[in-house]
Amino acid sequence: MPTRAKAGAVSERQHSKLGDAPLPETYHLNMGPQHPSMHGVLRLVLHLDGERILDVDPVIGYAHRAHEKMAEHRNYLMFLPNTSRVDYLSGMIYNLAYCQAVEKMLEIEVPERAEYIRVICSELNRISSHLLWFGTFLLDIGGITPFLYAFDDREQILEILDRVTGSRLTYCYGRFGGLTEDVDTTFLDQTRAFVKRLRERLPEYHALVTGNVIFRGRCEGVGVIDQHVALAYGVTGPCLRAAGIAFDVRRAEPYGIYDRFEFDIPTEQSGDALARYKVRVAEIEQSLRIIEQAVAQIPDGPIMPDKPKKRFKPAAGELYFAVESARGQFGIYIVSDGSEIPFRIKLRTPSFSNLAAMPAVLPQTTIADTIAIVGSIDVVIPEIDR
Amino acid sequence: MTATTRAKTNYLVTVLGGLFSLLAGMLITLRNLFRRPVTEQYPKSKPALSKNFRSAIALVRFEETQTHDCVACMQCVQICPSFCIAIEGDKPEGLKRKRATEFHVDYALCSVCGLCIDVCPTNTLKYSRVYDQVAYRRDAFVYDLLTEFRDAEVAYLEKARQEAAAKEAAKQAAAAARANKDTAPAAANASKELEND
Amino acid sequence: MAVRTTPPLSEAEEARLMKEAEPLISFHLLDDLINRARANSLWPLTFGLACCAIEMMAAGASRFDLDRFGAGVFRPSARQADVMIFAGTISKKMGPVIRALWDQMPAPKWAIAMGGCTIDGGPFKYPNQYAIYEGADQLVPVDVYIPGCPPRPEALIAGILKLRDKIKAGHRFEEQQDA
Amino acid sequence: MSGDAKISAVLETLLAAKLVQQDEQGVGYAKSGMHHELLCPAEAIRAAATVYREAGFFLEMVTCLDLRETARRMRLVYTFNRLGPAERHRLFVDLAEVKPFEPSPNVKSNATPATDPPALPQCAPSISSVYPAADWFEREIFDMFGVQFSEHPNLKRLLLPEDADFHALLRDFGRVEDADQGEGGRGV
Repeated sequence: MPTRAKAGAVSERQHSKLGDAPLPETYHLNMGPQHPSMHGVLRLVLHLDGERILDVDPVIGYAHRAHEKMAEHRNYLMFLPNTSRVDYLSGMIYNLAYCQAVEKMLEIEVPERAEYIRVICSELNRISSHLLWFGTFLLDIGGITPFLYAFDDREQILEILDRVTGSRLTYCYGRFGGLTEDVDTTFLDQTRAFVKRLRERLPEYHALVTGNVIFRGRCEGVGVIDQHVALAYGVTGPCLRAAGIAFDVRRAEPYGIYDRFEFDIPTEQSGDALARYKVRVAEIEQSLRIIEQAVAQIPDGPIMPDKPKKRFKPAAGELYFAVESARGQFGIYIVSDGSEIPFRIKLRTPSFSNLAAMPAVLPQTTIADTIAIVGSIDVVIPEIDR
Repeated sequence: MTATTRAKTNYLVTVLGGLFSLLAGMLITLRNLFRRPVTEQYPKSKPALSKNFRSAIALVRFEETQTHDCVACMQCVQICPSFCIAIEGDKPEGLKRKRATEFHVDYALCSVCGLCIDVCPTNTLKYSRVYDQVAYRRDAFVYDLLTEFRDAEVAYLEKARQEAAAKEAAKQAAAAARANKDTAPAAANASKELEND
Repeated sequence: MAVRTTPPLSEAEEARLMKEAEPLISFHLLDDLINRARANSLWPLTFGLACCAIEMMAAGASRFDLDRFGAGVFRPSARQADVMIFAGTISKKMGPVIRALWDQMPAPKWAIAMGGCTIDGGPFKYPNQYAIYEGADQLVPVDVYIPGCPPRPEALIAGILKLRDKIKAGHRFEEQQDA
Repeated sequence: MSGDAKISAVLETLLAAKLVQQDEQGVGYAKSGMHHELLCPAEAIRAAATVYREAGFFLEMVTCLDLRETARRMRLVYTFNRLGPAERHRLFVDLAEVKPFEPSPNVKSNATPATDPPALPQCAPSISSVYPAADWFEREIFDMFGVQFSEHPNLKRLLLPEDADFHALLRDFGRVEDADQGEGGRGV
């Protein structure tokens, strides 16, 4: 059995050796950008000693779409459709985060009802993202059936969101000050029914996957991201919480109306792929809790301010606004020069930092583990490349 | 317990555990076998599109005029982040308001954000219900939104022109009436006749 | 790397090419049989580029089930695939990779452009865009275009059915005027 | 709150060591989302980063602003945050411009560049030895802005193809008003 080094032993190594003279008997393996188990268009250049990984060079940029350059060419409103395409799996969260950031710059008050709808939709989106991850992660490591179950449940969420927003994936639901469409009682009923349904399904997931010996064998002790590595690389989200740090932007820096809801921050101590799996599944349950509370408390009222602004012209200045996306801390850094067009929008995306930690995690593991590790990180490549 | 026996026991536990998880998984599969299938039989049964379903934009046909109400104000062209709308418009003869003469949308560029629908001052934009159009050519997705309105537009313009002419005539008549009070009843009758046309 | 641009052919031009391609001796019945076999077992390449890839996965999953059309066997190797579904934005960095994959696929092969980005750049097209190819047909010849951002899974199924029609029609295929 | 005490300790350490100074133009957390807005000379950034690292902060973001048009400088923006209740520190590091800004011939700029550019360092020291997270951030800045980092172990392009000959996020690159308005521009 190949030995797995403790993460602490490799966490201090920081820089890739690609470009240096190859070590004797080092084998170079190129995984991706088209590879069955590389998510999207990630490319990893592995430097191997037999099956053992000596070093890894993630090569990114294959989905670079110039979001930040586009922001310099269009006004604040016209950047809206871009946001949900940065991370299309939690597009709703990104879209609303951008709205919230600009609202903060323009000092626009958002009606109560809109805030509640935003929370419900964001959490539904988070669950759909986690369900997709659940399916594809298991697909990567050889389980085909869970993929079909997870997508079935995910379709329920897409149906609910599609009914309101009109899109299945790349939502453009937020507007500065509110939302495009109000929800009706059918939406709330459907959401309640979905919460009930997923609560019944989760034990099935656990029986099918969590307890499975083969699955545990693939994941236990694999790809440990400990607190030291997490801090050094700025890892956030479920990967950080799996290392035992209960950091969640919804708690650390509450935005919107998240301070009104009761929820726990699930953590695990071991920091391995299994811990990340457990954290995400536990997060689905917490999201269901938030949705339940929000659906119960949602007030009546408008979803847009009485007198919506027509021109969005924030004063010169800068703003950093962070939200918790499905993958970690998503930050928007907006610099305004006082005109209608942003001077610069920088998107701090969680997968970027999470993937950057790979050179500290992958060495001393094996190729087969690489699949499980990269899968368990849950990266979305266009979000890294922007 | 010696190391060998422990290893043997562990091995046995692993094997039994694996067997158990295999059976647990199969049980779930078996249970799901008797559930109602979730597959949508797409080409046979069309999906029920939601009322807010977003797709390429289309023009609203208003009840009273039987035509669209695009006044070619170009606000949607200005706001569109994807540059997918192209409109041409001019003032029809005898009318004061501009009307669209060309309205093309390139659905291949569109990101269905809905900003154009938000800014439309006459609310004449809506989402169409196109969801499964495919083509062998890349230029097949430039939609001419005015095609279905050509006839209605001609009728509408004719009517509008008449109304405008009637209004103009009434105005002139009123002016004439002010100039010469004696002819006032006749002018009023004339304008009424025009309106009845 | 040579980038080939294939502008859409005019109708007369296409008809002429079709006629030239007409074989001297024809085995219509046999051709038909082969074409039918090909059309009903399209094996797409497992290859997602961006947002549309998620809808492609959804199309392969339980709700939409591409397997009903024999097109659900996603092959990870280009050597085993015969249809390439471009699902997402093609960046400049990705272009050479796509060309290499396309060249690896054995003929006959087909390409489906899924989503606005692969038709002509979609929402990412703007003057001076430096990062993306504005359309998959700048790299490979595309058979079927599916608009949308992203298209619904039904649209992908419709695209596959459209491609099947094209394959089944074989040499005698005549381009239908798209509405 | 003990957390606040800890933070001021970090800031005190930094201020006492004269590594940073308060940004007079800072507007406070409510407006900018930054708890502390600081300025830092380029040569002190690595020492400052070490202080943050020892205090248990993580590197949230490094980015760059192209201020050549108005202030004839490049500005690096570092934000550090805590893995607890948020305490965001923003550091500006000013650098000399990578190359002179080319004003667009089609658009009249109302910006008034400083006539006398201040003497600023050409590049900043890399902090990737302190925070490995900075490795990619700095590579991205090099890729997009052409800003160099001294002692960076692997400074090469990150997102753009290796053979690209431009820095995409410089403000005088790829301006829309310079583009041909005929195709793809407004009113296709």
